[in-house]
Amino acid sequence: MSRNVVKMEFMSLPENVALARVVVATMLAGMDCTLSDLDDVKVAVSEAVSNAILHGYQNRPHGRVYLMVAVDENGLEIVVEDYGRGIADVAQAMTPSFSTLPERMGLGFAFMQSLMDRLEVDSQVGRGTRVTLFKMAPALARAVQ
Amino acid sequence: MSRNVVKMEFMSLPENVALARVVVATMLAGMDCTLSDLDDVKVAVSEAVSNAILHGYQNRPHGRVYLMVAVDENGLEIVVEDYGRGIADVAQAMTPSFSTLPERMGLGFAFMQSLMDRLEVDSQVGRGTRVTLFKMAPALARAVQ
Amino acid sequence: MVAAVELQIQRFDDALVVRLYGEIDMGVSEGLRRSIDREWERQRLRYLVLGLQEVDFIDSSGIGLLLGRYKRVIAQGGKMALVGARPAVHRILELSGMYKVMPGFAGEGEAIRMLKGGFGA
Amino acid sequence: MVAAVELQIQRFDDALVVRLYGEIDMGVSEGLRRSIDREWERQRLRYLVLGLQEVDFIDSSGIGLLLGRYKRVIAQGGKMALVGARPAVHRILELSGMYKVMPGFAGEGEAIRMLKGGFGA
Ligand SMILES: Nc1ncnc2c1ncn2[C@@H]1O[C@H](COP(=O)(O)OP(=O)(O)O)[C@@H](O)[C@H]1O
Ligand SMILES: Nc1ncnc2c1ncn2[C@@H]1O[C@H](COP(=O)(O)OP(=O)(O)O)[C@@H](O)[C@H]1O
Repeated sequence: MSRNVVKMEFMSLPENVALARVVVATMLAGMDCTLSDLDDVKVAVSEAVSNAILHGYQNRPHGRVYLMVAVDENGLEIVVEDYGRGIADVAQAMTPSFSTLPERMGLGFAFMQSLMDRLEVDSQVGRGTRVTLFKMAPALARAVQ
Repeated sequence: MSRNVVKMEFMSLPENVALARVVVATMLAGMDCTLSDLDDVKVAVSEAVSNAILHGYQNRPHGRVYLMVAVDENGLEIVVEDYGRGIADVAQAMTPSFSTLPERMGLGFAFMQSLMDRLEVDSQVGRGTRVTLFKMAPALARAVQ
Repeated sequence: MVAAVELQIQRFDDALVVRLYGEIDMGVSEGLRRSIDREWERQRLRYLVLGLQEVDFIDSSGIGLLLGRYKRVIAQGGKMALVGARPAVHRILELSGMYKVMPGFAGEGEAIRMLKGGFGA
Repeated sequence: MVAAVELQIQRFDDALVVRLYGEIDMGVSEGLRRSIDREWERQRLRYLVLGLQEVDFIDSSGIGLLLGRYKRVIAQGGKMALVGARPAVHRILELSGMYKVMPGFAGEGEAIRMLKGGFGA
């Protein structure tokens, strides 16, 4: 499977969560990728982009969200970045069911963690947040198991 | 209809032509847009991106293609840019059935011209090409007619 | 990115069946919340059955929508169930522990019968 | 971005019917060209009918694919027709003047009968 890299920048609008999913799904359509892997990745990217909009930019539409998707024979890497409010305590934020918003359930990071093979979060208060997600190519994943 | 702006950068790979279409189609799905308008725009963006890959970068995969899509109440603007070989004589290039490749038919610019409401081409030899496409929002288009 | 049909609503005796469509994420969940709550308040029934047969994606915003409706229904002494989740959606419902909170059934008829029969108290 | 089924091929006497699927652009046209030409050379028939019933997008790269096949078939003394283009595809075929070069029919049977009957000489 050949290498492809796509970078995107979009406004922090709720409808762009679906756009991010569509881009990742389209890029994966050419890959040797199970349907269930594809479903996993769609949820993970959805969570990361939703967080950038909802938490990073507190639902204001004029923030900029950056998405990078790279596929190659090793797998799929996704980076979601915002220049929003940032996270004070990343370890706490990543704890399942922790959320700073009363109506949310703190499932976002938990989903990213269980649906992807790697999750990294870099954040600085007042500067922004970068979430890196990685999913191994199915052939590699099979070899590892 | 609210404003949305998406910028993308991708490798000059043939499969990314479909990706560009999917992004534009997804952004238009929320718009008050006829199915036939959507089909027109998909063809136009497909031609512009194909040209960037095929002519701009002469089918080499390591070029970078830039796509900007902006929708608002006035309509849809699409900019496709490459930093490839450029066009010596833009007027000649835009003449229907003119092509510098024997197996091509010179239909690309003709399609963009007839399917969109505006087409602008800026190019410099050795620097690259920028194609700007515009389609009026249906409500405006109706008012004009 | 707004689907033409967002939901479909049908009443069976004291059960309100709401069928959802497409992809449930933060882009649509607020609109869905309003539509479902409006209908639930208007009809004032005992059972809420959410039909997920035509839902092909859900994420944590969608889970939040389901849980929010559940809390509301329960607070009013009602009961709620989920129906017909496809594999991709089912997996996320499992992962989120949603089935520990409310029951999931294969069909709407079965869901209504079970709720009425006292299941999911 | 490569669909599982790219084309389907069927022979009716001296006609080769090739049904295409999905979106025909520069990402897939080279692969389609090779498959169609391989089959056409192997079978060595008189008529080539391209079924576009399941094609939902075509651009100038796709038009190039059709015209290239047409030239090849004609050069060998054969005939070619297009079948079943949907509105979006039909529009692009019209715009490109493709129907001035080769005929387009609603159904495969009709296309084969017309070609055999001397149409599209
Ligand atoms: N991009 C971000 N910018 C700022 N804060 C974030 C970001 N992503 C996550 N957070 C913080 O981490 C917490 C946990 O996130 P998550 O697990 O996705 O749950 P939820 O979205 O339900 O709150 C959020 O409540 C928020 O405080
Ligand atoms: N992005 C580009 N970079 C360099 N040359 C281009 C570009 N786009 C178009 N051209 C030139 O303009 C000509 C006409 O383009 P077009 O009408 O799309 O027809 P075709 O792609 O069939 O050649 C091309 O043959 C090429 O020489």
